[in-house]
Amino acid sequence: MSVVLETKGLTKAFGGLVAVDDVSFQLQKGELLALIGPNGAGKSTCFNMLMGQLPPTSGEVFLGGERINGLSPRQIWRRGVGRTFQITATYSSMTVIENVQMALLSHHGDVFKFLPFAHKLYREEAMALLDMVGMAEQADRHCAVLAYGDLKRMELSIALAHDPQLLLMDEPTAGMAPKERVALMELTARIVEDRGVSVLFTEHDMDVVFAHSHRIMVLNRGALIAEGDASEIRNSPLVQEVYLGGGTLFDAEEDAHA
Amino acid sequence: MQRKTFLRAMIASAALAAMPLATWAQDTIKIGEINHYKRLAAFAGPYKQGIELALEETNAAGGVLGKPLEFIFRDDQGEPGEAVKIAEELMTRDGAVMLTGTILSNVGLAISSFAGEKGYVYLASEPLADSLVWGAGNKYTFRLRSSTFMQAAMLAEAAAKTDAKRFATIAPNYAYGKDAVAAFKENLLKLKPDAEFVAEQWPALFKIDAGAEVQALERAKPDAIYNVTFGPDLAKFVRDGTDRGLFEGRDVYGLLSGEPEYLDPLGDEAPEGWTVTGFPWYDLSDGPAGEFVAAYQARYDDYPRLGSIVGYMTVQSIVAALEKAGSTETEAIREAFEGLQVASAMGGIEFRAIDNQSTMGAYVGTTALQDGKGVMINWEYKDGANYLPTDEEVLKLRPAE
Amino acid sequence: MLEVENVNSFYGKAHVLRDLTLSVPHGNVVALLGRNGAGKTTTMKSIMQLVRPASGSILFNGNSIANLPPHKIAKLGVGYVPEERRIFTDLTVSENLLVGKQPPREGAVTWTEAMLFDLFPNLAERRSNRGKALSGGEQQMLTIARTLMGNPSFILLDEPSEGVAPVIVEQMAKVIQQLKSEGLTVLLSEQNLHFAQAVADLAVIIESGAQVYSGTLKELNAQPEIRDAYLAA
Amino acid sequence: MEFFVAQLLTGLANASSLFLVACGLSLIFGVTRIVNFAHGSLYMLGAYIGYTLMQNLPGAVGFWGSILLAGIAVGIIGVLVEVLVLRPVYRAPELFQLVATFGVILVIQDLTLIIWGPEDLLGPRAPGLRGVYRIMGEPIPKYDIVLLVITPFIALALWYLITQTRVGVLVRAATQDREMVGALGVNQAVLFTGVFALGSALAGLGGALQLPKGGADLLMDFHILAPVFVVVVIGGMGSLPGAYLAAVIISVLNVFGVTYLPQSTLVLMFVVMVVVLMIRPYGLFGREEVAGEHGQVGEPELPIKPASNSVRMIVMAGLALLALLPVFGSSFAMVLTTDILIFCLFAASLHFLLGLGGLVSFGHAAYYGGGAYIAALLVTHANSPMEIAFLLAPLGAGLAALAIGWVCLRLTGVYFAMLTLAFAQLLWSLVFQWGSVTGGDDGLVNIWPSDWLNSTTAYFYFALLFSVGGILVLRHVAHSPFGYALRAARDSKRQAESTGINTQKVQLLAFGFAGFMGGLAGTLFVFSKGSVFPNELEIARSFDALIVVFLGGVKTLAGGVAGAAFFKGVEDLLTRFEYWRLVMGLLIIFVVIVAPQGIVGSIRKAAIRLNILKQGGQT
Repeated sequence: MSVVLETKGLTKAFGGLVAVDDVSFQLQKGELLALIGPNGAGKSTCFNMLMGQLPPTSGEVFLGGERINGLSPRQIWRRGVGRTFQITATYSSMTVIENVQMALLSHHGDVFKFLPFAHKLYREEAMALLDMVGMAEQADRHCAVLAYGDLKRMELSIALAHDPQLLLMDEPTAGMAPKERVALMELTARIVEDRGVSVLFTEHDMDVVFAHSHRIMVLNRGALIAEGDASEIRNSPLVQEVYLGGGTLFDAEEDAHA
Repeated sequence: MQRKTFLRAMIASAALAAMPLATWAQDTIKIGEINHYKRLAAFAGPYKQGIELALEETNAAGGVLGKPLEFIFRDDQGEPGEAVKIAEELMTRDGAVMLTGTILSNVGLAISSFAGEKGYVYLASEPLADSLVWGAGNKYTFRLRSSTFMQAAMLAEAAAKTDAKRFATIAPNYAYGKDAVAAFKENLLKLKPDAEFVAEQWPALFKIDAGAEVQALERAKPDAIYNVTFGPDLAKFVRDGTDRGLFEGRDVYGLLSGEPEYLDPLGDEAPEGWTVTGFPWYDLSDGPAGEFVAAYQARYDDYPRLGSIVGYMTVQSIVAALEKAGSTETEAIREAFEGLQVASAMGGIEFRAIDNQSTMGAYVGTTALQDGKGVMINWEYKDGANYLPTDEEVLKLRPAE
Repeated sequence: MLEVENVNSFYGKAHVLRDLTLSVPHGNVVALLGRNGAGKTTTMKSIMQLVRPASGSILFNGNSIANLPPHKIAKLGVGYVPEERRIFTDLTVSENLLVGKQPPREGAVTWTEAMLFDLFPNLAERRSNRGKALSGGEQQMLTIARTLMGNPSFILLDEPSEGVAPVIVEQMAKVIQQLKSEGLTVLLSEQNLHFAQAVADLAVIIESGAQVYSGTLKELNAQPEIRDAYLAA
Repeated sequence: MEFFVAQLLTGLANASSLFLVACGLSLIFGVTRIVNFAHGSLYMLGAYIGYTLMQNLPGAVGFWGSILLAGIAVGIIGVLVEVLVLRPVYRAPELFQLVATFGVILVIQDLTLIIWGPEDLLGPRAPGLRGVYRIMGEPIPKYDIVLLVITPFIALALWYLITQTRVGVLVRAATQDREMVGALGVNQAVLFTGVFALGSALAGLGGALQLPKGGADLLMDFHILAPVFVVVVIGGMGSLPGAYLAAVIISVLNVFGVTYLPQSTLVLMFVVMVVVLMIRPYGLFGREEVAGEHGQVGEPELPIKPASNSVRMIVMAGLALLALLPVFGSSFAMVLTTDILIFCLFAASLHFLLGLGGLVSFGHAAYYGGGAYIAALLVTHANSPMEIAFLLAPLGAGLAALAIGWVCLRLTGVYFAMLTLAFAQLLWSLVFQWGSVTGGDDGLVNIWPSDWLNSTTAYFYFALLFSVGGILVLRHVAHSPFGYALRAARDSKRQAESTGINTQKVQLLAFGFAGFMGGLAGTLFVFSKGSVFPNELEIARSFDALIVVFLGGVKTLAGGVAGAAFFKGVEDLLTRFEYWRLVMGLLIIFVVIVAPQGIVGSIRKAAIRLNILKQGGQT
């Protein structure tokens, strides 16, 4: 297995507050890696540094062996990183397929064209992507009227538009019903398998985390405090104390959704 | 306004806009009058009353060329672009034979340029800008009122007679203000080459910061001050200047400051001892001017402002031109205006053939307080003909045709 | 205590609540369950009149509250804890509480700042911090505390566990149990069935804006087919 | 030193009214999110009402009582405005309310004229405060001293109210999330009305307090507007200490400017504003505007589609009819239509920015007037033929837009809007004051087309070709990848940036493109009128375009053009009547209230409701 994403000593300080403290990890090709931790632990800051929204105070990020810190989100995206947002970010004035077409237009370098009709370009490619997430039938609906779960799936298809090698998903199932969460993560897992994409995601729903991640990292007060598979994490007293609690509020059995 | 009338008018004008060239029965001679009736109501109101008074008199006496004279008054909101549109409408749809009006110089210049291009006669009644008949002049544009240059020259003449050496100026920071200062300087230095200009203040028009301006002028310690501010700016300047003692022991020259339009709002705070151009209607009882004042007061139960007499003289000039032309054809009217002699309310004036400027003069006097109101005393009527540049200079100023 | 009958609500052109009927008995915690987009948040907002129902009746303690402005409903003793927290980030914790403050109400606990700081000890240390300096869990606590300052007899709690760490969710469950023991009635919308089971007595399931199940949580647990049918994706 | 102190005191005294008016505006904006353009009108009313009261109430008690009563009276007028005009439109799309406040300006202008007449009124002196105090030997008017002593107390009282009382806490909470405040049991309608009343009363107080230093006239409303906006923006929208500090800075700077740079009087404050916003994008004490945080996003826009064949046929038929105008219409009908067409292009270019880009430019006249001036300058100074001027002027306007956009696009929301306004004002002041080149307010005249075009009919066809052509190009670009990217940047900058779209570049280019089209409209204008004056660059011109775009419907492709045609036509009719502003103002308010989505948007909505139009797409 090859390493897709690697961070070394990633640190971010805001004034005197160290939001992310010396975080180092590796993500293998085809791996689904979960990043969990209490609110304010630094998960979003970490994500923003990986995606280029924030420059790290120190430390490095490597994508496929190349250093990418200091690059803008656009440049990182061009190198094959897709992302989805905790709160969906969609073009609410467009149809579903136009949302995907927009990403394809950018991917093919057509943004600054004035002559063609945009809605005619890359329609088939967009349709194939929507089909993959089961949204083909809704392609021509106005995306503002979609149910939240459908928006999330649409966002996933946008993130896949440039055939990325790495997907960063910030709370991909937030705001979804339990079974929808399972369906979305199953879909994600299938895509990981089919396309060999690697996924790093944050999540609060422990059912989702334990059922779908290959590996789990726990962040607390900016620092990684644990790393391992589901049972290692579940049984770590430290993780229980700072994050999981008594375990009464998620499925206790390991095979709940397996 | 009644709703029905309003609706009917809307429908009517909508229908009109689409109608082919209007072919009204020409039973009156129509003059298109464009002005800023709303934006400058305090000035345009008396002006319009002056026109209406003259019209009534003219038509009572049988009209012009055997037909009644009629003015079509249109408001341009002070927008030059709008004025040009209205000018076209007046000439092509409403059947006006010539155009007149405007107080603001920029609107006057816009109409003038348009009139020159389209070949419409335009009598600029009130705008003061010098360039109207010189730098931007054309053969279709005539001006009645004595321009900035002429009035500034009259004050410069008065200033040259004193011992004052150090002069300070304050003028609104726009074309009129700049012209007025330049003309004063030019004329003063001609008469008194050792005069010095120690401070020039340029408050933004109607946004004067009077306290600061007065402080800045005081700091320059001038012997005399030349003031071009008017309207609310003048009021603030006078008030702050009086409070802070700026005018004590100094000669002050005020362009237009003696016009009732500007002096009256000051009430008992009107400055005393300023040398100004203005309109001392209260002292006018003899001659054509006296007749005008009497007729105006009888007609309106109000006293005339300077605008009133300008409006009155506008009609007088147009009537004279039409009669001389003997026709309402544009070229005939234009030719009639060139060198036209008018026996006006201010006496005989002439529209000079060389630059289309009339020789209308101005009253120059000293301000004083009488019964809690500012008035002009010791005034004198100065004939505009004596304050115009020579023919040679005019030819240099005017674009070749 | 609360009776919602045949309520229809629209969001823009979308028909969200369809003849929705549900009731919340006095002193109970009722869990409002349903998949995402089923209309849970719209139900909460319709009760609060933040979304104006097109038809139907909403009775609170026997009086109609449909068509009252939100502030009058709040004054009747209905507290609303919105889904997205919506604390005033520029105000300090104390000031946030002050916004929620209402005069004492008969038959309800009269909360003071001190009592709330006892209930949420984390907030006490941060009383003069601005809202934006709080962590997600603290913000969630603050929304609840702020609503309690109005001395409500009834609270609408919209998905309090969403996006919050499991430890905090556990704390929240304890708080709700405590509030219930003090006589407060709660309508709780939830996605997290575990959480609902930990705190609620009764459950109402809605689907496409209409009620499809109503009963105790125990009964619901005994009917996995209903759970799977309506809480599945 | 003495002189310095005297100037400082003068500046502080001048800051008084400015601060009162500005903090009223700031309060209102903070809570209601309404950019109240009518605030200057309330200030003017304060002056007029105060004047009338002072005429009737004698003595010092009467004088100060009059000022207080004027404030209260204007506060009550504010309540009327809020309840009758603004309350019905709080739910309308963002910034739509400002159009309603513009209607209020027009109504108040005419009502004031009807009640008080056209004469300027000289403010009465404060009893017992005539004359000066000598401070370090320099004379300072007594009233100035009183003002500069009173103002900090008023500022402190307001500060206490806002920071230390529950009402203040509620106001600040409502600034952030008014719906939530309502849900917590606070009657937000009362809170809004109260804040509006307080803000209005402060404006009225400001108007009455300045009476002894000036008076009341009909131009006061617009004259105070620009400095007040500058103060509020520099201080930070919604911040009281900011408003005070900024009012002092601007006033004191102005006093020193008068002494050391006497010609700078118009430009100075805008330069200060640009500099402050470059360094602190949200003003000295402002906080960042987060889009959508106030629950005011409005309904999402519908997807767009190119016009269907039937619509194209209708448009073609309409154009053919227009092309036949010289056959059946009068010469004036052509002139009027030319005016309307040019204005439509101007509005369409703004609509492109505003509608598709979500970039609210308050200073679009900069490019329209800029284009007109570039053409006129080329003709006047370079003797260039019309054809060359026609080519270069829009390009120049486009370049100017690129430069201005490059600076402004660092900001967002209201601050962006205000910075565009500041640049337009800078350009205006430059043109106004650089008389030797631009002719100042005497403008540039004799800018006529070449002979082959110099007839009403020929120019009509020329304007028809270029304005309709420009509008069609704008529309086509909306459907192109670039237009889509522009909408993408508006809908979700986050998503666009993380899918490789350089939103900054897209928006900048859109700014330049809209500037180019605005410049084209301006160029068409200057050759149709033969002259250009600084008023083509004024705030009022920018607002003209802004208003028709909003009234036409921001969220519809046809909104800009339809609004422009409708209102330019109505204006031509209305200006024939004496109190046309009153009628126009009421018409604007009426449209805002009954058609909150704009004319086109509301017609479309009605059509959808009546099933004439299929839902889900717009053409």
